[in-house]
Amino acid sequence: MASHTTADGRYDDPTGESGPIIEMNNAKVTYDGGETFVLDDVSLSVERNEVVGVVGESGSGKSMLASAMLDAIPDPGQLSGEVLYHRPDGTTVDVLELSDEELRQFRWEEVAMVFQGAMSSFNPTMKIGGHFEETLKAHDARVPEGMEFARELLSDLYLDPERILDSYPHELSGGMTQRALIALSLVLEPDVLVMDEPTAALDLLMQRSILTLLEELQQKYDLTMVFITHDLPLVAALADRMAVMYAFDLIEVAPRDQLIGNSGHPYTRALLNSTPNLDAPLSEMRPIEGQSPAPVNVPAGCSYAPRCPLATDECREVDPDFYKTGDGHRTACHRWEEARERITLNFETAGDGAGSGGSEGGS
Amino acid sequence: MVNYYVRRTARVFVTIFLVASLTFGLVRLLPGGPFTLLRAQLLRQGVPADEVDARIANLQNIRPDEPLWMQYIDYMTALVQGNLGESISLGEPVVSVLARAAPWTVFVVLVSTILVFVVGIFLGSLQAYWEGGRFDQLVTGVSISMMSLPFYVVAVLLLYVFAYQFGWLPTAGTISNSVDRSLSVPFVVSALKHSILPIVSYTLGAAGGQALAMRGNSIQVLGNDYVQVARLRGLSDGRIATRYVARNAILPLYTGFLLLLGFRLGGTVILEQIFSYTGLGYYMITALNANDYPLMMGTFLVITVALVIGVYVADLTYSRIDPRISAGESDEAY
Amino acid sequence: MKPTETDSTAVDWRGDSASSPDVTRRERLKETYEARVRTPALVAWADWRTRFGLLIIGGYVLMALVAVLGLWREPSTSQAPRLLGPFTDMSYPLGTTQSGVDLMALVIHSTPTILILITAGAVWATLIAVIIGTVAGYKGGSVDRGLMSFSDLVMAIPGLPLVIILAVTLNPENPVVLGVIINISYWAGLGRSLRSQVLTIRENNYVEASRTMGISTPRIILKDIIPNLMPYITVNFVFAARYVMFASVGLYFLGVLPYSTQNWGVTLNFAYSNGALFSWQAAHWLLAPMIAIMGLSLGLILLGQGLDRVFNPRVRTRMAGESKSTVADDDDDTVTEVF
Amino acid sequence: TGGDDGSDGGDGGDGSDGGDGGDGGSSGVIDTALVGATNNGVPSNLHVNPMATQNYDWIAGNHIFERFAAYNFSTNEFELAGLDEWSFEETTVTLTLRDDLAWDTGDDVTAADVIRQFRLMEKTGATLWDYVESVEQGDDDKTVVLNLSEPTNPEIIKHTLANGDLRIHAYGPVYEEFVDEDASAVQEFKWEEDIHGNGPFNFDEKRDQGWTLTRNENFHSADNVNFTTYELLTRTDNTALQQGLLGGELDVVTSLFTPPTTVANFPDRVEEVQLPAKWGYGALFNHNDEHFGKREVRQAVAHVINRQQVAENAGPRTKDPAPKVTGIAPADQEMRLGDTFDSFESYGMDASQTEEAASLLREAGYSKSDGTWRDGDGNALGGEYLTPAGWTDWTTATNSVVDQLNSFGFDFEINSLPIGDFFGRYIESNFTMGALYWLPGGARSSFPYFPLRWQMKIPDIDGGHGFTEGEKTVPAMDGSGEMTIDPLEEIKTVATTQDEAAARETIQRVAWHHNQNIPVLSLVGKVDQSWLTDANWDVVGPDDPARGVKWPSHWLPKQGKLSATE
Amino acid sequence: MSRPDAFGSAAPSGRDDEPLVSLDGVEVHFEKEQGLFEFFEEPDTVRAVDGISLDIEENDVLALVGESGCGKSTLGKTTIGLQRPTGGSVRYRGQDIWAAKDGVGDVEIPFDEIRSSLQIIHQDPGSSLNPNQKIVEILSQPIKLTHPNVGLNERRERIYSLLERVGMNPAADFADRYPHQLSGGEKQRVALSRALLMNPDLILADEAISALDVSLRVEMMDLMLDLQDDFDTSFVFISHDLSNARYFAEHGDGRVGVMYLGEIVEVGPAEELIEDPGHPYTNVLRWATPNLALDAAGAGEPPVRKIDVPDPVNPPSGCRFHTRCPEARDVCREETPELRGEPGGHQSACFRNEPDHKYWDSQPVED
Ligand SMILES: Nc1ncnc2c1ncn2[C@@H]1O[C@H](COP(=O)(O)OP(=O)(O)OP(=O)(O)O)[C@@H](O)[C@H]1O
Ligand SMILES: Nc1ncnc2c1ncn2[C@@H]1O[C@H](COP(=O)(O)OP(=O)(O)OP(=O)(O)O)[C@@H](O)[C@H]1O
Ligand SMILES: [Mg+2]
Ligand SMILES: [Mg+2]
Ligand code: NI
Repeated sequence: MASHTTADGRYDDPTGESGPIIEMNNAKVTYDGGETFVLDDVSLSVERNEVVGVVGESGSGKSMLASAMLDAIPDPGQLSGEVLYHRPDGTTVDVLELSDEELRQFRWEEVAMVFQGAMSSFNPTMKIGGHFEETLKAHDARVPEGMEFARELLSDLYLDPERILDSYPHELSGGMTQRALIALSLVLEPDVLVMDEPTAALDLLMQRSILTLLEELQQKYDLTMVFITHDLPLVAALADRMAVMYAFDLIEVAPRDQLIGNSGHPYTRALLNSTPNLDAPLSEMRPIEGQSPAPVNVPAGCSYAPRCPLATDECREVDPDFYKTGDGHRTACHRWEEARERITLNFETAGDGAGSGGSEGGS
Repeated sequence: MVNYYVRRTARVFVTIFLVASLTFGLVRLLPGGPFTLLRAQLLRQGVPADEVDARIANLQNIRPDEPLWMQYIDYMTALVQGNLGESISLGEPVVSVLARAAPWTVFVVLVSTILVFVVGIFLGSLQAYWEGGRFDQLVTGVSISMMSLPFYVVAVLLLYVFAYQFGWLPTAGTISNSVDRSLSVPFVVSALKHSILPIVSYTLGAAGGQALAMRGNSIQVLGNDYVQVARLRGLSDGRIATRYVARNAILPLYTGFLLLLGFRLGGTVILEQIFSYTGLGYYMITALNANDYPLMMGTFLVITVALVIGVYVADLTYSRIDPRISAGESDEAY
Repeated sequence: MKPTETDSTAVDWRGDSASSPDVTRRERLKETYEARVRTPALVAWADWRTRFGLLIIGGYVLMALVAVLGLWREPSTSQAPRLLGPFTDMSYPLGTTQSGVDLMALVIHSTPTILILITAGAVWATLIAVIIGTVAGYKGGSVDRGLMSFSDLVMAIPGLPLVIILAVTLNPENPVVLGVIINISYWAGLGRSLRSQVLTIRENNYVEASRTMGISTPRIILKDIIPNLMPYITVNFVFAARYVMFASVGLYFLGVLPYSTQNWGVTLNFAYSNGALFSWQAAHWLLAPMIAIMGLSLGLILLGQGLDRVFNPRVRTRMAGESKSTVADDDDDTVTEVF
Repeated sequence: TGGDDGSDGGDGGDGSDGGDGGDGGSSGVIDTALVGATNNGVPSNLHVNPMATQNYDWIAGNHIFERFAAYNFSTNEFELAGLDEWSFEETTVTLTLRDDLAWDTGDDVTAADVIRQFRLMEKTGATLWDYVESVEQGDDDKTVVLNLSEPTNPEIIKHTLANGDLRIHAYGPVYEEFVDEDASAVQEFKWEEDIHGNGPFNFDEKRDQGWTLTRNENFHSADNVNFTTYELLTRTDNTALQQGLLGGELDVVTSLFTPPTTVANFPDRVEEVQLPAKWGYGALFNHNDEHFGKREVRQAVAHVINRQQVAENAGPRTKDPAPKVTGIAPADQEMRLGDTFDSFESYGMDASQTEEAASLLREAGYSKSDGTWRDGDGNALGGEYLTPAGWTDWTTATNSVVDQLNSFGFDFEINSLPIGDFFGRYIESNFTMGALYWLPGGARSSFPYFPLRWQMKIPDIDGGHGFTEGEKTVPAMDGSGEMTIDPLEEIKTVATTQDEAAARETIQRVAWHHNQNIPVLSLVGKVDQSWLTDANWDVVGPDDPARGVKWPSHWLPKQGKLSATE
Repeated sequence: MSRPDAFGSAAPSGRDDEPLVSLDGVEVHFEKEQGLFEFFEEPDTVRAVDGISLDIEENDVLALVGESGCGKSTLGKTTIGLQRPTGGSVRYRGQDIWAAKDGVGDVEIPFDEIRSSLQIIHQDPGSSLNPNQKIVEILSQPIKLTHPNVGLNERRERIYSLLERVGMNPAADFADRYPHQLSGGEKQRVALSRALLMNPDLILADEAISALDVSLRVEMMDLMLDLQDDFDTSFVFISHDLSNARYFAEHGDGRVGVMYLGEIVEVGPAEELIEDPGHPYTNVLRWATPNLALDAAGAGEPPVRKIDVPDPVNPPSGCRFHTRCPEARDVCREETPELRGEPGGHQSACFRNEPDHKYWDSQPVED
């Protein structure tokens, strides 16, 4: 794949500021001495102050993508490629080139990350408050001010700051811990927050509530957010732009409405169709057949080809590059046009209706 | 939390009570009667058999004619009053013998156990840190070899080399003869010198075991999310190693403390014999050889009490290092 | 609406009638062999620790066989020149003692007893621990409280002193009884930690599923719970065995345990008190039993270190080459021993 | 030959003269300590009341208290110590204390002190009172007269008085109060404070690690002692003591078994003094046992055992096989048995006489099947063979004995028991066979009256071996026909006879009975090893007869024959 | 009543007119562990299920929704006789389950039969299969229990055909695997097969699809519904996702029940309940259910006053939802609304459904 840093149609940032804050170019993660690719030549740029939602099924490499942004691939993984971070002052660093100490500073101060397992992200033998303090100390921040800010963050997240800070992780419910972790990730006022399935362990109501809170936080603190989940509808509410991962690579990147209403990749469309939806006619929900490939034997050609109803020989042989399929909309499918036509979406879209909305008899 | 403490404290007493009852039962189980050796001695001295019998009846504070429950009550009342009977072979209240002996045992066990933990934790963490490296392999090898040597073999060898061959350290006893038994510098120095070999031989193998355990735990902890998050948060390696990895890897070891303490207190029976270290274990064997049952039961009881108290302290402090502590009791299930 | 096709099934899975025997007894045997013998053996063999451990212990079993089959002379006083050095006369390879006993014979003929002893002790300790731990953990409630109070009590009794008292009381000579006595209270700690693991295991839904199917409690414990504990149980079995050996040899060495035939501990004691520590002439007398003890315990430790993998189905399938699952290898050493 | 009164007394005088002569050279007292060690136990648990049942530290006592007399194993004669003279008439014995025998307070040791002691000994049932009827003061306050109940063999009285454990100790201020009390009072008394003696050393203090004794200036031969301190350390086991000698930490060890390999490693400065123990490893039968109660079986056992081999296995340098199986100490046998020695059955001292044993067993109705001897009902001949745990050389001997017996076809299994249980089983007669010393030990044992009688009664185990009193029939001594003898009654006459020849013959007859009937099987005699060092000490040469008194480390210093080098 | 049972086991006895399972005032209270010295304190009680009455008919579907910890699983397990209720009764075809278990009274249906008639599929496919057993072994278990006489080969035969039936082809290959060699969806199918092999009347699907990938969920639900049709099995389907509940209830011709803090606050046919929620909490669930319809996306403020659920140890007085209910008024603090509406139809427990309730005169709750 060619480099997409400039070729990508740049998404018009709604907040006015422009220019990417993180650019990931040809990121590759390998394990087993290069035998297994768990991130296969991924390129993605994140604009300042936008929310990018990354979706994909379990094991598709979402967490790897998130870790790659902070150069924090779990051992013994090997990350190659380029991760550029554009500071607000205009300078640019390649995260992968940073020294250990620079990296230590970079992480959490500029880009912070929230994991799925909030419970397991806290040291069970340390109070929540301790986590805040040590983080502040580690980054030479002034503790009293920092803690003041932490309290503010916690209140923003509908938590009682004093009680939370004085609790051990196990004394809090899952939702509280998750929110505390979000507060912790923001305590150094980073510019970018990468969230790897931060709400997957919570129940829906809590997930949605937290998402609402995140939205407020994002606006209040001018955050750039990368939000990773396998739950497409969940992130749809928050994201400005969405990216779909399949088999260790991005297959479609588009503004949220575009992606939902007018996606070009058969996988995205199938995913949308299989999503339970309160408003969709029940008869239209259907599963995606087949299984996604394991990292050791990714098929040649388009990795979705084995499951794709539209697959042709070309698909099976040539790995599709991104096609520009709309304004800021890229799709890695040779047959994206056909897909829009032949795979109908089973719900009413309120978007621009670029897709063929009608519901013809499916397969 | 208060309740937990109260409950835990109550359990100490219940346990001691039960063990005391057990010793009562055991005294009655022991064969040959407690006075055979004394009898043999008296007879050898030419005391006529009748008189021997009369004398022994005199000495015997157990009154075998009473119903068992009366004996039991007598025994328990005496116990509560701190009376463990009179040692047959030493002709001295058991309590005073034990009062002399117990501090030495406690000292050796405590110091060596602490060392076991400190050394084990230190080595184990380093091993985990350099997992798979030279150091790790070396220490693992050494640990395994140390573990396969029984401590008494180590003791005999150390004794041979350092006390007998080089004469650097004393061969026996708790303190040297020329030192006053009062807290003074020479006393402490002498006590330390005498305890080095017992402590070292009692530490080496067990420390190897603890190091391996610590290594395993640390590796496990290193795989936890919170360690990775801590790294991302930019914490220093030192802090992660101590506050995150070590702290959490120690927890399982701490639970094992209870078992360890039991085994170690018990093991002094052998250890003290080798070094003629006049602690509880030493007297236990002395009593055993002399069929001195009151002393034997006394040492047994005191070792048990030491263990119970040790575990008690460990349990109470455990809640300090592991905030998640719960009484650990399960709900009615199936 | 039925999106899944339904009519492709040839055999009615609910019917009583269908039968087409395509699994023969032989195949089944073979399969059992594969699953229960070959694969575990392969897994075990793949780890150098297990390999060495097994080799060493195999050596001891061989020695025991030699003793039992009478392939080496019985140890007896005056059967050879006194205090012969090792390897000087190859009919007495390890040399002889002060009273002219062939040390090789002593070492060899002590082996069966010590093996029986440690097996008995280890079996006893693990069996009781497994029973008490699993029942307490699985049943919970008052059963649990009762059993755990009991094991707490037992844990509060220092092992060796109790052993000494019991040994004097019962004067056991049968190695099985002696092994059991030495480990009379060893199970308590093991039982407790097994219980806490059972508490987690029983939360697994498949346990509940088994319950829902009406499977009996013993069977659930046997099939659903114990297999998960196997790595831990084996490791501790090995450690329990080592403890029996150390304790018994130690007590024999002290001269506390009654004995009738010579064994390593008694030999060690004789050698020690006959000045073998001080003279090169007699050093082999001390070294022979020492090395025998160390070798066996080394074998046991290595085995214990390596064995836990045998029971991990993930490792097992990987070794059997059936799948290429990419699960991370979790071969953390769990060492929970003390003595 | 057996000493008579006169010569003994003379020897005693000579001995002390010699001591006086020896001290001519010593002028200054050197501030140094003679370091000895024991494995008797921890001093804080011990005391110095020799009359107590338990925990009397005899080694400390030996230094603190002077004895009446001593038996010299090199000369086989008595030497006087605290006594100036002893004389024996028909029914009286007169003891004269040394004029200069004094307590360490400076006060004289008087007849009253000795009488007090004898009175207390009467209470506690000491052996002396088996012969003595009353005790009174003699002509002056240094003479004591013992009135005997009947004429008694002086040899017996001498041995009783020269017994190493008998010390002049009844210090008035301490012991007076016990005179009017029950025996148990003095037997339970632990003398730990206000200790005063009359021996070469004073009690200074005792601790866990040892005793400290200091030179007693008031000792009668204080001039012989030229060093200030005697340290008596504690060690748990023989190994530690041996190491003490090896490493130069210890100057003397009173008595310590040391295997030959270790002896070979001792440096030159360490000197071994070998003394007969008159004690040794034997085998005890339960005469109440169905099988071992039979004389043939006991004899068969005696035939099977190769005593020489047992001795060599258990300790080649320190064990002597008994030439004949009888109740007389190995070294004394030839002398005591005289011409009859050769007619005694040896049962094969250095051989397993399996032929004889087999035919004896067959005679007694046993037969061998599956390699094991069995009775008519098929029960194997054997059982448990008791041995005391922790007595290592004994365990080795037991191993040898049991190996020999089993390879002949007995079926024995060793059962090692803690000492208490071990004796317990004997006292309760709950055993088949086992190890037990076959001589009571001590100098007394050199006079056959004691061991021969002892073997039939064995007070140590309350006669638990079940040897019955009364007449026994054994083959006649001259080899033709049988003879009937009541051995217990006969041996008693030795005590009362003054006729040496009669005593001699009686001893031979009883010894013959023992040889034939085997109340206890004598196997090996032990040699006591006592240790001296000469690096910092002047010690008399090996030829000096003074080394023949037990124990050299106790006896030599006060003779001036072990002194600090200047 | 007799359903076709090709296994030939005796048709369940019991009266025909009785519902399959009926719950009457069921309460499940968990008491927290009592210490030695806590006699004098009131024990802490978690009121996991508090007074629920419910009937489940033959071939019925009940989809339970609600927040985490509201007692769905506990209610479900009580329904299938896995959890002993602390109050009220659970009946299987008229036979009190726990009476049968304890052997009290007239036991018409033996407990063993009840036990095998009520089965479960769990949420977590990972933990619902014994990792040490191969799939065949896992699936042999129920056949051995229900049909002890069936031979080894026939057992395999049946297992294979069922595996194929649930879409695991080739069956023989899958049967020989260990659970960790299966994907989540496949594991869940095995769990379903295991339940089916017991030939149950009712299957509790406790969040049986929540852990699956979105794309698999529909497939799994379809499979279950399919089998329900085939074998007349009733389902209690637990989910926290209203849209899944809707899908399942609608297809299975059943009801959706909404639970809040141990109580059922609304129950009724899916479509009705979603279109016209009778309880504010149902509204909240609706809001929380992700929706791709873009106008609904980013729906803004949640319709609750507080995010966090109250402590089930001390549930709020009156209407339990009043602490979070945006519509709550003072009266809600004191009075407890009852479940109203036609039984078997759409019922809900909120004062707002009663036009002349004093609620309407009450003051809105102030925080
Ligand atoms: N240490 C490792 N060694 C080898 N492969 C790994 C390792 N860690 C993860 N993988 C593989 O990398 C792939 C991507 O993993 P990743 O965690 O990014 O998936 P994900 O999309 O985050 O899935 P989920 O939704 O389950 O979190 C998976 O197929 C996984 O098996
Ligand atoms: N065995 C138990 N002992 C004590 N409390 C319990 C037990 N089981 C459940 N609870 C409590 O009962 C309440 C209801 O639990 P339940 O598992 O039924 O909730 P749920 O609705 O299934 O939640 P989720 O959606 O998280 O599965 C919870 O507060 C829980 O903590
Ligand atoms: Mg992930
Ligand atoms: Mg649940
Ligand atoms: Ni490209």
